[in-house]
Amino acid sequence: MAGYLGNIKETVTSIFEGMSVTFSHFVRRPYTVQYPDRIPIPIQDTLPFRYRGILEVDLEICTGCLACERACPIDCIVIEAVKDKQTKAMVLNRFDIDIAKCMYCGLCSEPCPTGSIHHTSQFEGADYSLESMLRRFVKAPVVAYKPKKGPETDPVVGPLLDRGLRYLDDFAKPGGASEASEPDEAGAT
Amino acid sequence: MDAAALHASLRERFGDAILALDEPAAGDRAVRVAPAAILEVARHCASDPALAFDCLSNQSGVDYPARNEIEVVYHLFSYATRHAAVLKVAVPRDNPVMPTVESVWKTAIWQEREIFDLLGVVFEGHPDLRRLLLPEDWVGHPLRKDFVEPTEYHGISTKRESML
Amino acid sequence: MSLGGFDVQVVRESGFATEEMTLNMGPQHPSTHGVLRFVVRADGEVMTEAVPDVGYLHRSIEKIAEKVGYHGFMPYTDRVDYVAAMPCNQGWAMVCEKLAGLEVPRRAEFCRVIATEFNRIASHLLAVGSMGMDIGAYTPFTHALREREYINDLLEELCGARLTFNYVRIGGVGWDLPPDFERKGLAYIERFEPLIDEYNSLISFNKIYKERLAGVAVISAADAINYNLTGPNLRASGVKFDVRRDLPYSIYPELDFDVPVGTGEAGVVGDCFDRYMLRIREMQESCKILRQCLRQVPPGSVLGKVPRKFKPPVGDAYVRLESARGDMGWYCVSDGTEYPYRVKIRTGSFTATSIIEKVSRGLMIADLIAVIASLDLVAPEIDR
Amino acid sequence: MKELVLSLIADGGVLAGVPYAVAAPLVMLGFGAVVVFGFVLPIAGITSWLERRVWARIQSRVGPNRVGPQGFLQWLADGLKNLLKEDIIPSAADRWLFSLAPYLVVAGFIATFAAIPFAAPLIIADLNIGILYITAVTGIVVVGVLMAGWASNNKWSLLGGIRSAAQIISYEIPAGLSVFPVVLLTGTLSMQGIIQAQGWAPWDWFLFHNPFTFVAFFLFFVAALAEGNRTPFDIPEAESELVAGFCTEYSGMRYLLFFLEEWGNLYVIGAIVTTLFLGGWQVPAFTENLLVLTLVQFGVFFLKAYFFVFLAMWIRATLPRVRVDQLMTLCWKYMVPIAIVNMLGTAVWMIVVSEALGRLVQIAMTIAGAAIVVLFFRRVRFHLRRARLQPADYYYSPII
Repeated sequence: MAGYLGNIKETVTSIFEGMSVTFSHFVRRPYTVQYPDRIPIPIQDTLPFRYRGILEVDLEICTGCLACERACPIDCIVIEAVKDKQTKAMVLNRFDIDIAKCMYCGLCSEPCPTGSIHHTSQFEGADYSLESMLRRFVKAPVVAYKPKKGPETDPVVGPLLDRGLRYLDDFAKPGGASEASEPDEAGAT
Repeated sequence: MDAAALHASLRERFGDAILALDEPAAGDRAVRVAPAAILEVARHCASDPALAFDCLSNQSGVDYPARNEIEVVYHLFSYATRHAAVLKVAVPRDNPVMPTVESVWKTAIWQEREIFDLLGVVFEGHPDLRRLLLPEDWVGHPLRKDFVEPTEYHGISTKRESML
Repeated sequence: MSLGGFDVQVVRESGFATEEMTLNMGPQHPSTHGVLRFVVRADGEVMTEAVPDVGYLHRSIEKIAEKVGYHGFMPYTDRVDYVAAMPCNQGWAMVCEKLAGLEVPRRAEFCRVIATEFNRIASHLLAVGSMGMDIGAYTPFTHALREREYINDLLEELCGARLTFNYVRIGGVGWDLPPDFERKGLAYIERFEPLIDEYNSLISFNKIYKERLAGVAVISAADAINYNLTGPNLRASGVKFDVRRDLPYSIYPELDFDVPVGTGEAGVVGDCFDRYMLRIREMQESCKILRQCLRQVPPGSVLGKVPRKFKPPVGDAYVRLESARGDMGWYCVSDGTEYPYRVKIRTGSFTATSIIEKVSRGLMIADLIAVIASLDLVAPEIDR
Repeated sequence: MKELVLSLIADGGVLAGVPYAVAAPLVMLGFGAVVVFGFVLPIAGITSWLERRVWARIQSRVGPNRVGPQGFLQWLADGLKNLLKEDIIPSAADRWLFSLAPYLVVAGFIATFAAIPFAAPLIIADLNIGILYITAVTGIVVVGVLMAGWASNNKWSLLGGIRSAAQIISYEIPAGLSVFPVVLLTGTLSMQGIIQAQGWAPWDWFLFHNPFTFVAFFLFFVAALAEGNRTPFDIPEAESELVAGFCTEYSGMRYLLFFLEEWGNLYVIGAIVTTLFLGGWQVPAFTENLLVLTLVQFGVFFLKAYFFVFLAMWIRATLPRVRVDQLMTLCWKYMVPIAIVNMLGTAVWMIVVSEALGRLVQIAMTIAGAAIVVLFFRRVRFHLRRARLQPADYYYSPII
């Protein structure tokens, strides 16, 4: 009998308690936001600096070293860089990223020497066709960027390089921030 | 318990059924056991109070086409004494048949089904040896090194045109 | 006569035979946590057996490992268990480090533990939230997910992703703690801990909820060990074993935390309620660990020197670590090249699924849902 | 109703000259149509919208707020959408039964409105067996649900249908038995009669009449929730177990009809509880104007009834679902014995307790009821404080 009444008592009190918790939520502000149109600032602007959104390439500072292509575990980056016989400069003929395949792991942007390939805070990538997911960054062959000895003076390249290096600084460096990343022993494959 | 000590004690009991101690350059040392003896060894490992391996932590298979062998690896653990050991059993690739340890550790039911599915090792005496992860009508065992992916499955192509 | 217990009794009079019904539960069923299928044979509401059929989420991750190399496999480990990706990351890094004999910088170990423990809370929140949902209470789920979002925000700040982190690197971690992370983390824990109590008063101690879970699908300690149940599922059966404490790795030996075990507070030791309650207790323990870690992160580098072409010596290694779903085993065979020769991931959900066939006999169909939720199955982790 | 008909056929009325035998059914049908289309259908729809909003607030969400002001027209949009959707009848289903089942369900639910009062003069038919009639016609719903479960030719549906049949039939008993204390006290089964036996003040309500009616109120409400397939007794459709239970195979308008029943039925529950225990439309006689008085009575009755609709939503957002065997245990081991004790207790009470003592008990119980409400809000305040909320976390307005 005690168990019988105890059950009734426990049922009533625990439901009473639960109902008081749910009622207390009537005076709390909802935590969700009304994406995408009823928000004070776009979500993209609220994302942290390290956010790994859709990849972007700043061709102006791409050195054509193919480090990203090699690092990609899923082979969604294809670069064609040839050495111009006369000028001895690398010429980029092709730099394609298949965003449909990309898994946003960030392994490509880590070895980049200039921060040219980097993740943006864009994430709204839905589209109607697979073809439109293919990002072709090189429209016409361009000469790859060659790092200068001194500080960058070009007004276009300078800010881009600054941003790129700042992006790189955020990654952990082997053995601490002071040491540069290891030279790649493999070279171009 | 140290792998060498375990090897010695097992050797003492089972004699030639216990093969050499496997000492790789890196990682864990393992006791090699002849396929036919594995059930007896497993029973002993589980029931012997000094060993008391009450848990089969992991069972996996590795294909070695160069040696023409498939190696089934048993990672044992004892909750009673908190020690671990590794047993390795090599079976020939063309006829990979060995006894099941399901009667000793029930977790082997699924682990062995997975190994059967992915590597094609047949565990004799297993109560329910069916494919686990792959469809029943799948041909081949994908984790074998010489496995070639079929070009289609039920008329569905397994290749996707790369856009790159 | 016990009027108190709601025990299941199936009384079959002779001559009253009913036809057995085969029910196909899943792969598209609202509460099979991903795509998991059960072939249920039921006599009315009472199941005679429930046979799990897995493999709908098999993505051959172990085979992929043989093709992508040691560094390149890290993002794939996120997909092994996307609810708790951080321990998977760490497991892969640990097995590689064991093969190559690498030392991890101390600060990196702190980063790993902080990230993993945050991820453990997030994963347990999802587990206890979906537990409520499967039992039929919808509010706890949104409350749990609300708190999980804050953890996702923190981890996003740490590594740039909310789910598939790819944070840990072989030999360290990919990013250092962002500025002000310690303060934000501590502030979150301050906020989160009272909400666990609120959550308990909302659902955990509810009489209906207790009755639904207490005494259902009792797993004895011997069975749990024999079927190699791990983590919370094992501890709920009364086995006081936690890889973090008993096979210590990383900086866990320096930290002070308890290992909660199932006490059978609502029914029998090892029932669904114990498994559920254990996750709540573990969240509290994780808060304790986090509070210690965040207060004493040492300075220094977070990534050791690891060659880009990582070639561990020939050999094989097996490491175990405590993931959110328990003891996770990583077995890696190296043949000295830059590609792993064989990788095997033994996950907590895999072994937990194998016991369902045994425990489900004689339960009701509604209990099967509770069992799935209480074992905290995550379908991709079963299939890999 | 009779006065209304008489006034209409009197000289100068709209139906002047029509014999009473013809006018009475006409007026009833007309009023019935107004009730169904002007009240029942919108109330079911609005309840669906409100339920989603209430849920959302409890769950820290916003809820539907895009169609119309605060999403108020969401129910119309959903209704239209479902009307336009393809009506799929599975090829293996029993066509006739499958098509018929939703109508049976809705018919059983709408028929209850014939005996539900809205105000002193507003009731379609003040049957002298009113409460008995309502208990009886809700039984038709079971037939519809069972039919839907069977005709779908789907195992999940069948399980849902069978569960529903077992559940509703079992809970008829505690529901019926908890009506008896009130019937004993009033000596009538008529809905208006029961209301007239109470007063406007809380201490005149049967809820606070004596401890037995107080318990009967909770028993009846719980049993009514179970009959209405509401959480914690929503096992026939148990989303996480049976996919969608008996309505798994339904789509479009037929699917919507089941939910029309579910949401509309909430109001029926509220109305019956209000009638039996909360004094119905009783208001102080503050005016002579019959129209104003009727409107106020209607408003009071509606608010009381709708409070229970809100309570059902709130319960649904709080409680988990019971298991089938626990449902039966709760019914047969707990509710039926207690209901029988209640009935006997009320009978004894009526004989033993003197009027003066009864009056004292009524007042004491009213105070106790108020104390429970106060205690409740103290717990709410406790939870708010424990959550360590910042000022920004508080938000009192329902408008988002």
